[in-house]
Amino acid sequence: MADPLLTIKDLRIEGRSGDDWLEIVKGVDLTLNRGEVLGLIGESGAGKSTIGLASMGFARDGCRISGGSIQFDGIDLRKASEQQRRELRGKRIAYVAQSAAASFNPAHRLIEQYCETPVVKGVMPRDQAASDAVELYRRMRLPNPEDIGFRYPHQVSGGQLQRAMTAMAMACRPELIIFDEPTTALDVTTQIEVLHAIRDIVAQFGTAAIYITHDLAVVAQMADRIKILLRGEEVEEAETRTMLSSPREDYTKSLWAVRSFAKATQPAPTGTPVVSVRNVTAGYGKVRVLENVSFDIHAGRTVAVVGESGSGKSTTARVITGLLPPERGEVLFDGKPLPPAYTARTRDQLRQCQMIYQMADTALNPKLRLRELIGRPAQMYLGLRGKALTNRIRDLLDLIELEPDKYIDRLPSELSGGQKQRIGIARALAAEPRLIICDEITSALDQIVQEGILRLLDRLQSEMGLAYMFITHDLATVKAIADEVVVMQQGRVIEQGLKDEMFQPPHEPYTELLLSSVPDMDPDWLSRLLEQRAAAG
Amino acid sequence: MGHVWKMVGQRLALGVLTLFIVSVVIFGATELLPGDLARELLGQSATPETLAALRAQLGLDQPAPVRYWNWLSAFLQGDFGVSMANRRPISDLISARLGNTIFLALYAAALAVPISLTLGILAALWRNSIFDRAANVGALSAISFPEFFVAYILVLWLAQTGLFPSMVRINPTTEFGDKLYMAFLPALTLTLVVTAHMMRMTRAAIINLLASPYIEMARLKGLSPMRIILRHAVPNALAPIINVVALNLAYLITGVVVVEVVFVYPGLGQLMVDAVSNRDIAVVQAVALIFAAAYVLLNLLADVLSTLSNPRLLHRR
Amino acid sequence: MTLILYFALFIVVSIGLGWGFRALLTAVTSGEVKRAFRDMPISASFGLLVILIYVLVAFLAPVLAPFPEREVVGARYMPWGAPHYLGTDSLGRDMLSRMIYGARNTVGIAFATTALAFIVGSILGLWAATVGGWMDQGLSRFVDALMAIPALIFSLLLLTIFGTSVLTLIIIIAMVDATRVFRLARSVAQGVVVMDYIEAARLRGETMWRLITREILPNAMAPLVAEFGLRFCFVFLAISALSFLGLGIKPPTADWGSMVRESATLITFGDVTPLLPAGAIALLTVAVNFVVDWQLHRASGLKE
Amino acid sequence: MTMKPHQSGLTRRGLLQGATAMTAAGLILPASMTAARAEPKKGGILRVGIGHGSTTDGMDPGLWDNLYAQVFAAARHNQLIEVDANSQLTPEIAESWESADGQTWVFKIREGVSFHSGKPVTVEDVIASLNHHRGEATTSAIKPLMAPVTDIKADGQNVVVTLDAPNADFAYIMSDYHLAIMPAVDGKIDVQSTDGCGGYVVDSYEPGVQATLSRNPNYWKSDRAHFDGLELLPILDSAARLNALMTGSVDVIDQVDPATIDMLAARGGNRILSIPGTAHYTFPMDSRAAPYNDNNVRLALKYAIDRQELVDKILAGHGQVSNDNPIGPANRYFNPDMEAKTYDPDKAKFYLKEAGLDSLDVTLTAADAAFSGAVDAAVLFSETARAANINITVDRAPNDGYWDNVWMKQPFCASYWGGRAVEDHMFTTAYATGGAWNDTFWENERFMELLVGARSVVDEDKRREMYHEMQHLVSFEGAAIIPMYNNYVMAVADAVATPEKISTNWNLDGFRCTERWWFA
Repeated sequence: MADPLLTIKDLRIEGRSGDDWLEIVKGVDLTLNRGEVLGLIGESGAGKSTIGLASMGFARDGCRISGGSIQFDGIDLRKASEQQRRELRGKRIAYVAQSAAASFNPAHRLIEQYCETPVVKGVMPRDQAASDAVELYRRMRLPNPEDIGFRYPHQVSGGQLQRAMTAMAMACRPELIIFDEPTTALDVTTQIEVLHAIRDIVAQFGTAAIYITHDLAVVAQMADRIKILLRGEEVEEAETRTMLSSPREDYTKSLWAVRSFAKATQPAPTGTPVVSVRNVTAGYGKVRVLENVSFDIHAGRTVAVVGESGSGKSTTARVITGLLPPERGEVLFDGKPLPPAYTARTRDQLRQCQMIYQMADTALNPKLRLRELIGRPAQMYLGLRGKALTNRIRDLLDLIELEPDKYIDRLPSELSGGQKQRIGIARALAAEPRLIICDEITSALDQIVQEGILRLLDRLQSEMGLAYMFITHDLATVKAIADEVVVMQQGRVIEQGLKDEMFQPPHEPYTELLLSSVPDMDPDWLSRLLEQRAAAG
Repeated sequence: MGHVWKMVGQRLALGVLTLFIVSVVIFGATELLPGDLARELLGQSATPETLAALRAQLGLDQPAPVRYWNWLSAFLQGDFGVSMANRRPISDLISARLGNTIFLALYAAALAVPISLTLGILAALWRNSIFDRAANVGALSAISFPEFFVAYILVLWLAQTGLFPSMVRINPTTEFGDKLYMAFLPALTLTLVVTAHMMRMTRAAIINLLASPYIEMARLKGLSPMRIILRHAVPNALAPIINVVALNLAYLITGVVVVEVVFVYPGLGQLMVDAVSNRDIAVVQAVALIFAAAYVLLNLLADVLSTLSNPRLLHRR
Repeated sequence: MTLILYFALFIVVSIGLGWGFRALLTAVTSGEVKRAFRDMPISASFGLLVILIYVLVAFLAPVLAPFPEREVVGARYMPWGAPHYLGTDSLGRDMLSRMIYGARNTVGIAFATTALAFIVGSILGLWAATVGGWMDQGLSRFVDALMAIPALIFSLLLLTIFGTSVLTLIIIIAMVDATRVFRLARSVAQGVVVMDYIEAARLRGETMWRLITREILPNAMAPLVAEFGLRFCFVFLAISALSFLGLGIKPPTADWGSMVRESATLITFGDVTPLLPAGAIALLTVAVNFVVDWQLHRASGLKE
Repeated sequence: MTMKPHQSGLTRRGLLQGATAMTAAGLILPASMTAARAEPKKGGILRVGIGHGSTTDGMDPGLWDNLYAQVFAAARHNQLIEVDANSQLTPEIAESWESADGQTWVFKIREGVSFHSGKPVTVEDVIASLNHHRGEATTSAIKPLMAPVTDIKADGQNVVVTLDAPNADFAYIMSDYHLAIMPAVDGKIDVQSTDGCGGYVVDSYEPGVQATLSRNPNYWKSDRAHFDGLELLPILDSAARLNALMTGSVDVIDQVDPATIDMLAARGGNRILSIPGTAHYTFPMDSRAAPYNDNNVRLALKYAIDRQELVDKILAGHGQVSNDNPIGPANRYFNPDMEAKTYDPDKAKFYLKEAGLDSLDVTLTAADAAFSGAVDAAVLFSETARAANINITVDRAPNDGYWDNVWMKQPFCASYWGGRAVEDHMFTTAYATGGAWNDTFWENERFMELLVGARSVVDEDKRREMYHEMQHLVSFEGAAIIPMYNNYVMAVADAVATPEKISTNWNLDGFRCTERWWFA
């Protein structure tokens, strides 16, 4: 084989934290041959995106490449001038960002943005670039390839944008593309199409790629080799199949084991449900969002509400909490109807039902310390003051496995993502509720952290007999924690029942689609699925 | 485009409401002013008989709501009325001055907008450079002096040396070139006053966007910094820039009394102040409504332009 | 030529003072504060120093001023020199003492006005954003209408109606200015009230007052503080503009705006007397703006 | 901006007989012309920057109330009678006048005078112009002056005016600037018209902006109105007025800021005209209200003011100290022998003690609308008074509405009088019991006795004696503090030539700078 396309040796990158520079990439080596796809895997903070950008000779603001060498096709990117590096970018090395919706400039049409690089770099004139774009859009299986380029980014769906961005990256036929978590922000069903398109186009042009993700199952479909990173250091690197079948390091093994947690199956519930949603129809103004939704949640049980974005999961939660009074139908609590608007509910009714939000960052007032964040519900609902209050706060911190002495006077900004989500749990617990609504609370977290949170919730449920309503789009999470499942689509409940029943065929077609779209840790899963679907459709 | 027209329609309706509130507020305020027009016209020589006669002649003897209603109904029929003080049609009084005011505002804007946008864009491009800091400090200093003081300094430097006239004598027949020459000092004064605000806003609006993923994308596409700013940042920063320009344009139309006084410029601000001190309520109302209308329309224009500049709002899905 | 020389000298001295003051601040502080000061640009340091000096002068005016505020101590327009280091004004009062007392009056009144405008404007703005609905709409439309009336002319009208005592001056300018604060506070709060933690607090059953003071206000504080600085400058300039039009602070109270106005005609003859109070106004507004700039920069969290 | 109206000031000479005055004028005029620096030359456009004038200025002669309106009116109109630079009555549209009994006055209207429109000036025009200011419905400011007129009728080329009682001073009134002669249609004048029979024809007028006029080619006075044209500009800001003169944008400005007079003079290219007149600044006290109802308190205040300092600082020396005397040194019966009241805190304290007081707290309301520098003057007053245990709080009122809300409403305030050339006029207007503008509400029997008596006394010495005593009464028992007489201070470009004698009666040469001055 010829010389490798990209050779990175002992790469060190520092990031500024206040006045100090901290090393965030600590001596990583990387070699990539032409036409090869390398998967970079790690939790957030592992430095995978930073390495990806560094292979373009680029460091984000607040970061600097402090050591090592980056050789791209014989050019030392660290020694090259900014002018030279700029010349390479876009033309010979391209980049596909995590969120295409945010990375396309909202002010210009897709095709304008496609043509920009080839025209500015002098690769081809605009006319040619435009017809080339249509061709690539077609190959990426975008609908209406002739017209879609004339749309603005906001007029195109996320999955299509991600494909359009891949097409844009291909515009100059680069030798190397960096894919930085291109499907993380997408629904599972959309993810399939994008993965399919990316895999095909990379193969067609023989482009080398670095594929960055935290999702093992995804990388298994895409990469020839996988490199695992932890806190800026390499854990191990191997061929994909080798890595999946026989990981060497403990850390790798623990990653593989994340998906093993599953709640024990419980028998069907009896008695009066804690919350009973009865024939609820609701909407915003004239837009109907929920149509005749009914389900029950019993004490000590978890009901997972599953569906894609826009299916009405969160709206259901808003109806239960009283933020959105329903047009028709009602919500019963312990068999008694709740006032539709939260403003009309008594303080005790408010206390009984607590909520944990998806984004802990926006759910915790950034200006308040944990003492007040957690203590406030206890103070309000239970009338605790002074010493008693402090003790209660400390107990709650113990409960969520944070050392009280260390954390009680911190601000949310001084916590990690998982810790913030634990504070959200503690705040809900402080009210001593009967029901906790968890709205996508793990979707922003890494898998290992996710598992910790799920185990915590499970433990609390068995200790306190709490009822959970668990909103999620991640079926793995459903498998892990749910007792019962409610599947929603376009504001309607299309299927509901016990978890075990739900995961057994036969399914409603939509449930089937959802279930089959969840990637498996099998390198052949995608190919097989596509074959099956082709055969079926 | 349909929803843009709908927005324009809604905003115009709101604007009419705003104007109505303004007219009530101004009328109420003028009612509270001590003394009335008759008193002002007769001054010290007022006797009860002459006052009563003049009040009857001017219609000031009617109760306030009746006068407001009379004024409003005439106004709605397009009749601004006549100045109570000198019996001239208010439309005549205002039209020439409105032209002057708009001329000065546009003149100052024509100087200030290109300067401040250029400076703002360059400051964003070379952020934290000496240029950026000097432009910032210079702009801050310019807005830190009282307007009349800036005006006097300019007169000292540029008028007493004979370069430009210290007072503006223009009328409808003045040649355009002469107008530009005569009104240079007031326009320059106003330019100094408004440039800082627009420049800083332009810079801030652009810099705000520099952390966006699409700017990083542009950098990763290997584009030059200038192209990134002009092609990728500016189009998205247009809404706040347009808004600050509109705000300053509104200021240039409505807030320049002091400059008008210093340069003896026959604009609407001076007319309004005169009318207030003479209790010429019809004129006060008319000018206040013109000011309010200018404010409303400029804000509306800014919103429409922002919408047009933003594909998300212009082209709905 | 000499003017440019003096200007350059002034810049150099300012930079030196700013640098020295920053060094002093970093020397006497520690921890987080020290770090904040160390990262402070020289312009902000200079601004802080100037503000500090003004505040000191304002508080210590009776101690610092060599002559009483309003006493006639000599002939009119005496030249600079001992004992009247800045000469005398048109009535023969000591210019230096008037400048010193002017700091107290002008800064004090501007500060009181801005503070009042902020209290009224931000409470109403936060409240409107929090309650929403027709009350918010009604209040906002009314404020919009008031904002459509040019501020200077509106103040002029109101001052003519209610007279020009210091109290009415403060109240009127504060009310006119409060409309601008209202708009800002409302729009900032609208960004905050959509946050999940506000929803959580509402669902918890918090009262409106606590919602505003504990949950919203702390998160709306940064832009409001920055705006406070800018508003302070505008109020300052508005008062001097009103003084120029003859409706500002009443004599014989020493106030810089009126002092500029009284001696403004002298500038025509290149006399520096009006430069002193005008310079004092400008220096303070520049200083405040520098500090605001720094704070805004810090709040925006931009690393560059 | 309201100005207090003034009545015209005239000397008593030649009151009953216009012919005498005419002779006198005939004698004096050539003398004054020879005294001038040069023979007047024709030509040039005179640009006058005036510190008054606003957009809302009206055209109705009954409502002319500021210097701009007055100068503009004088440029385009004539009255029946003119007051010349020596304060003598001079025939204008009235060729001559006479009255046998002081009750019936006959004015002979000059023939061959025409309006700008070409229409000859007729007796009917004169009658309509006078009638505009009298009657029930008139809104004219001089309605009270015209009130005694019971009838005006034509008699050939004469206008016969009948009064309800004899008044030897009636001819003065006909020189009032309000009484412009304007063309009549159906017995009424058109108040919106700018047509007159004066020296200049109005080309354009934009209120508050400018008026342009060109010389009336048919002007009946051949030795007047020398300029080809006029531009009258209201420039309210005093710095702007100065700049306009210094940058050559205007040729004449009025009301030069006292602070800048010396510097302006030193700068060259222009000269200052400082004309002592009868105008004076006053601080009237309400003599009915405590504590001002005690003459000792009034005297204490009068001795607590430093008049010379006020002249030096407020007028920059362009004026004279007044001894609380509304009659100026220019007046014929001026009393120069009164004991001068100099600043004397001890004397003030003495009078306070006489009033049974140790100290005094009063509020003095002032605004620059009263007179330029009134607030500063009040501040200075308060400073000097402190040494006499008198604490004066200065309350600055808004300029707007000052004459409505402060003057004759607040017990102690600032005011000014344009002065009257005729002593009787001055006293009757502002000091007579029950007078409409008696701003001190002062009532003094002896004073009234002298005032009424003097009107019919013919003997000069006797009259002088009576007027001297009246002045003494006003000065030492009256309730007005009159610290100074102010000059009219104007500045003109060097190119502008003025006659040797400039009228002390009104600003800008009796409003007639446009008619009397020329370009050298």
